[in-house]
Amino acid sequence: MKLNYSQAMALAVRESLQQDPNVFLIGSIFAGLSAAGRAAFTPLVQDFSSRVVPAPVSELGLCGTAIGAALSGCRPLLDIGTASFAFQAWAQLANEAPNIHYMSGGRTPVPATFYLMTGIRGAGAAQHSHRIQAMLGNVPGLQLVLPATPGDAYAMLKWALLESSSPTAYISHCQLLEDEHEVDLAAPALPIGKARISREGRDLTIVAHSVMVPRALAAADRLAAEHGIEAEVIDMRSLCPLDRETMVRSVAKTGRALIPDECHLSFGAGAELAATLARDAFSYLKAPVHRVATPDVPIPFSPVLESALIVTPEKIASEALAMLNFQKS
Amino acid sequence: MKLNYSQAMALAVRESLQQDPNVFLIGSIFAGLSAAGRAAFTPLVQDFSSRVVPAPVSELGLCGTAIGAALSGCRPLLDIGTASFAFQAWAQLANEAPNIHYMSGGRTPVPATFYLMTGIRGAGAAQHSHRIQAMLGNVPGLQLVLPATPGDAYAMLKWALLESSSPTAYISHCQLLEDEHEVDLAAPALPIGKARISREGRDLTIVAHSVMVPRALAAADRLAAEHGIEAEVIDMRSLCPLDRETMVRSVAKTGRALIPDECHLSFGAGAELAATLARDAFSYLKAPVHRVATPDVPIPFSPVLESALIVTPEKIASEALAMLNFQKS
Amino acid sequence: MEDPVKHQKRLENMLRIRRFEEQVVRLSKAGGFPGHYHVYIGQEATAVTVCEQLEPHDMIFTTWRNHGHLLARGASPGRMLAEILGRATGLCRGKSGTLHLADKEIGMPATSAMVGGALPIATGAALGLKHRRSPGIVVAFFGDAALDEGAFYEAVNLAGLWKVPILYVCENNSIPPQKRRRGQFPSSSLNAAQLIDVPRALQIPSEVVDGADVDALCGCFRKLIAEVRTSASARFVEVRCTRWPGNVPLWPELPGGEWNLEWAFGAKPEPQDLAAWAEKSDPLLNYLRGLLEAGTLDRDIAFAVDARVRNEIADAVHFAESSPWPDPAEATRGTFAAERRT
Amino acid sequence: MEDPVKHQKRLENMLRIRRFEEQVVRLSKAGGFPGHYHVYIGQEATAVTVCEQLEPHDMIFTTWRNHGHLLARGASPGRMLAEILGRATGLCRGKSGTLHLADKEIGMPATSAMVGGALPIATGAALGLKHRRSPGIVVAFFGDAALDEGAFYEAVNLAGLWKVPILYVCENNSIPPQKRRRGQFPSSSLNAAQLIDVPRALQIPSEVVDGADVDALCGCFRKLIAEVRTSASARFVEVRCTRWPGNVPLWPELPGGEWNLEWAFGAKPEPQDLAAWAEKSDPLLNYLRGLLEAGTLDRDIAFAVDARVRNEIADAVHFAESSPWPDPAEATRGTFAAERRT
Ligand SMILES: Cc1ncc(C[n+]2csc(CCOP(=O)(O)OP(=O)(O)O)c2C)c(N)n1
Ligand SMILES: Cc1ncc(C[n+]2csc(CCOP(=O)(O)OP(=O)(O)O)c2C)c(N)n1
Ligand SMILES: [Mg+2]
Ligand SMILES: [Mg+2]
Repeated sequence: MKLNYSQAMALAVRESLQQDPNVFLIGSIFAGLSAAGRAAFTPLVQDFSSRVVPAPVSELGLCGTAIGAALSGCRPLLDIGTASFAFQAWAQLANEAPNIHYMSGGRTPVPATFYLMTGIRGAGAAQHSHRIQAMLGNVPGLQLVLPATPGDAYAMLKWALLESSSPTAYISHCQLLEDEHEVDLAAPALPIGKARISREGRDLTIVAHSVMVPRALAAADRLAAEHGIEAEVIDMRSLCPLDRETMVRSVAKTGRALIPDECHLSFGAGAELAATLARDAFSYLKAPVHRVATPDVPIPFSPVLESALIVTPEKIASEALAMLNFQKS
Repeated sequence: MKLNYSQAMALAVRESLQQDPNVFLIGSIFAGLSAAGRAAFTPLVQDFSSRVVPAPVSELGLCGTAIGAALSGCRPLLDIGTASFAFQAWAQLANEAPNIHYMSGGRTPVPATFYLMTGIRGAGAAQHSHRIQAMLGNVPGLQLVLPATPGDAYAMLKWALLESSSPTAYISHCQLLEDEHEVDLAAPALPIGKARISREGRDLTIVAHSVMVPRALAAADRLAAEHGIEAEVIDMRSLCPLDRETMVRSVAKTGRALIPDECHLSFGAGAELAATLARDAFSYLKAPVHRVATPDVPIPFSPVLESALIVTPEKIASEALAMLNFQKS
Repeated sequence: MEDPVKHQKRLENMLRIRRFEEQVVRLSKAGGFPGHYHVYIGQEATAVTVCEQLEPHDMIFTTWRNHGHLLARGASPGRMLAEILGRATGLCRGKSGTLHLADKEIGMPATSAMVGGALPIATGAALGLKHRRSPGIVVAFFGDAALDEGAFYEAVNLAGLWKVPILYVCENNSIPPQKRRRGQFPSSSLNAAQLIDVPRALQIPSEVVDGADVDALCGCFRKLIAEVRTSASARFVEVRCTRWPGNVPLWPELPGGEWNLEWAFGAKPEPQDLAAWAEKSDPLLNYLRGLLEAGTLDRDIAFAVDARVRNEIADAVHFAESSPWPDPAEATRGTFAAERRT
Repeated sequence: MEDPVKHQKRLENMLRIRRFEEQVVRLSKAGGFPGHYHVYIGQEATAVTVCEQLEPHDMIFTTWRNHGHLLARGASPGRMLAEILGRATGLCRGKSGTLHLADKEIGMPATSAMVGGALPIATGAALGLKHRRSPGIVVAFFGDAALDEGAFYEAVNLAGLWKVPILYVCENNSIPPQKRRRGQFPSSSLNAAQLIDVPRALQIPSEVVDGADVDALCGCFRKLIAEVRTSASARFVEVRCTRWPGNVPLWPELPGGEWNLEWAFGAKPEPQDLAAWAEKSDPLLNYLRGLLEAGTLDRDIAFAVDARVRNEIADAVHFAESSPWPDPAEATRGTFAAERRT
């Protein structure tokens, strides 16, 4: 079945609403300004209007209510919208939801899902372009899933809504919402917490997540076509749980790792991945672990300026080439 | 002159208030529950009561007002208090203050200082023990200073209040407030953005910041006394600007790097330091870069549980020993 | 309500909180547990009269000043104290401590120590109960400083918009502003003429009640909780308490030592501020004096109730102090809940 | 106020905004710039009548819907458009775009595109002006959805407590709730009976004014800004605007094409909703009709003013479109300001 990313999410929500009466939605925009997103979610929201709670522009309050609803036995899905708006809700997201189960001595589960649309969306400028996964990664107690494909968008959302008993930040990316793939809904899903080898290769490992996955695959195609270099591409899928083993095993094979990351470079998500490899794959590394990330500046509006900062397939490919030319001094 | 950390901060505030009429305070607790802190700040706040704006429990609003005051030509110092409360103010701290200068095309400076008391304080439990420097490190536009000594506490606060024209998160640590050192107020201060070699050594480099600095020094003493190992200890002092060169130069000499970090391990501040060394010091490394960090769990209340998580001098020393025994497989 | 048994029970419930809190102060001063903490002395009548009106499926949310709410709802004093001391037998295995005491079994699943933190959560719990068509309602207890926080405002607005069954109980124990000294936690720094003006602006029916007057509290909560139940919508109440002198310093004290039942029989406590408080503002003494005057209670029964409660609390202290420390390995367990099987 | 020159000037200022915004819509549809944006058509009278009362040292804060505020305050239309197109000559070197347009020289140092984001900042600017004993005051413009945010509540409370000179101008352009459709941005989802109930609860004197009535606006702002100046304290006003039909869809449209001066002389626009709006709710047409009726203005002058403004805006478009793109290296410059020398 061919599905785009937005359709896959909407289908997961629909099936979850059908399967469990305790699932309901707070807010109902989900896919922001994307036409595909609106097309996918509008009928869903119409069909289940009694299961949708209207949401004022009160991110902090809404995030707390999702937590509270989870405490009273429901499984709410809150649409926070653009990931930047999560900052308004940070006190609840980073200091309430993730602590409750632990603080209760393991008695109180919090099955709430927070929908976030992350990323440099194009003309979002400084305040609407945040990638918040590195920050949230430093919050123990919060699950962090970042599907890169329609298949994962579907399976991970169903898992969060129907199976997980812990708070989950479900992070989609503005630039993925229209991506269309063949999805086999019946196929057993790769477990949450397992990374996927999206492309096999022998020459270097590209450890990607979210929108970096299709860009890494494009870079890998180019490296193969133009330089005969076979890159292995890993889709991390979730940053918490974090599948360190799959990364390390791949680097044990290839000896080189490149980490494209849409976060700002310093203290971005890529830092954890690089630090992990630097330690656990030390003996296998033939070259230093490189990161290609968004520079440490706010995102500017002008398309000319914004595109200077984007981590593109070209930048990934050229960094890979530089790494392959590395000579230990 | 002997000063404890709290006295050093209070002195910096006093001199700044005296030197620049545009400096004023929003909130006036500063040192939380610490007796030394209160002793240092109480007289200051009495002497300058007309320069202190009383602060309700409105962290978000207060953070915004500090930004606004800076825009109208003042140099406010806002007491946010326990670093965990910064989550309430996150929307202003991470998405207003740091963007303004850049978004204005370089025209609008934001000379505001945000005082934060970070760290596992002892019995603060899950909600009052946050270390937020890794999260803030991923926010371009925010300066991040973390003095570890009374001397730096003094000099860095004066710099933020009198010289800097950009927003600064000034992060003290609960466990440092009573530390007393000899301080030479007249000595030229090490520039912001330069790391300090707090102890020279040849066998390995310990890259520390904030409360990890005295603990790393204690570990180094023990390593020297008990094992004849000479550790070099670096005090990073600020995470933004980040002095990557000093770290790399030290590791070029020692060949080994250990990063103690009070952040939770995953996506903590130590990840960036490790990732940097893994790349820029790759050729010098004789062993993988190790981190010793707080495990990825909320901070529990019970002293028995809390202390199981603390990054102590003992843990730092034993990790150093493990590293020195590393054999490339 | 003239049933003496009911009055004795209520007295006992209030006394249980008072005697418990005294032991908390004593244990802290004796080094029995580290860290900052908050006691509920002087506010007991609020928790007790609210909880009298609740049903098992109802939920409660509270703050750092939570001991009284848990006790009034029936939590085990021994397991609470064990938690406050950080022991393995604590309600939360030593992980919450005093600041986050919670007990899911009695409908108190999570306690936030952030000012205003629990208010959106409590509102969401009421939304969840409504979604599940549960007969339950929610009560949220919080301090006056919560009204400084945007979280309060957003939560109350959402409750109004969504029509969810919740009672907001603001326990205003603030030092009158003119008496506030620098360095104390600020509170009641709201520019409203009175706290209830804010929820009223959001069309939440709101009342003020005297926290030292047990009869008034009973009447108020009986009415409001019935309204919340039948209308399935929100109500707000400000309970005005005069801060107990032991709660004025940054760290709680026991001025005048343990509370003395003789104060209900004419004895005068010292120091002066305590005497003034005992004269007018202590809900427990007010209640006792009323019962004695009305002949609903006599001296012997009062002392017997107190003795029973003291024994119970002594047992709780013993249980807590003799409880084992948690296994340090417990520190790294329990961050995530086990997944559901679907 | 019967001075025809003043009226012409005001008309010109309003028309400048309208003609500017039409070009913004046109440029967006033509692919002249990427991304979402918001126009001020139908609200021009508010910005213009506020700015008439301001002095050079006053400060203004606004939102994503900022073009009208900048123009009314005297920003260069050419440099604004260049910014909206992302050019090097833009007010902010192409870094802000439409969402964050700011111009420090005219007292608009920073613009937040977060709902409620600017309100604490504006309040702090007023605090700063007070601290520096500046004669300046602050005006904060924002939409009705800001009242959903805790940031609004905290900011207004702080302004009240601290007594700082600020005028909060809420431009309520919401679609009436019954007309709101799913998928549109929610707004006016406040449970208050009217917006001003909230600032009033916080003891901020508050008023409502009709955003389509220029005389009422003039009177209101003259009075309120004088009050803010003399009392050095806060005021709140809700300006009720009827949303221009072009602002109803998620992306702005120009229903009926460019605004037509003939509509002031009896011609009827299409479609129907635009005609209804032009009849009653367009502040510009209302104002024109009034001036024409009173004889303060005649057809020739009106057309001359419009022609002048159109020329000015055409020049601005030309300037912007012929401006160079920024050097890509500019992207990584300007994050931090240079340190002061002390
Ligand atoms: C978000 C946040 N900011 C600050 C604090 C620190 N704090 C703890 S208690 C308190 C005062 C609370 O006063 P009130 O709400 O009146 O409750 P009370 O303790 O008087 O019962 C403050 C400011 C906190 N816990 N959370
Ligand atoms: C914190 C935050 N949440 C959500 C948004 C998305 N958003 C942009 S405009 C808008 C509606 C604003 O309505 P209103 O305040 O009435 O202003 P208007 O656009 O009608 O002038 C929303 C929700 C945002 N920009 N910031
Ligand atoms: Mg209080
Ligand atoms: Mg609006």
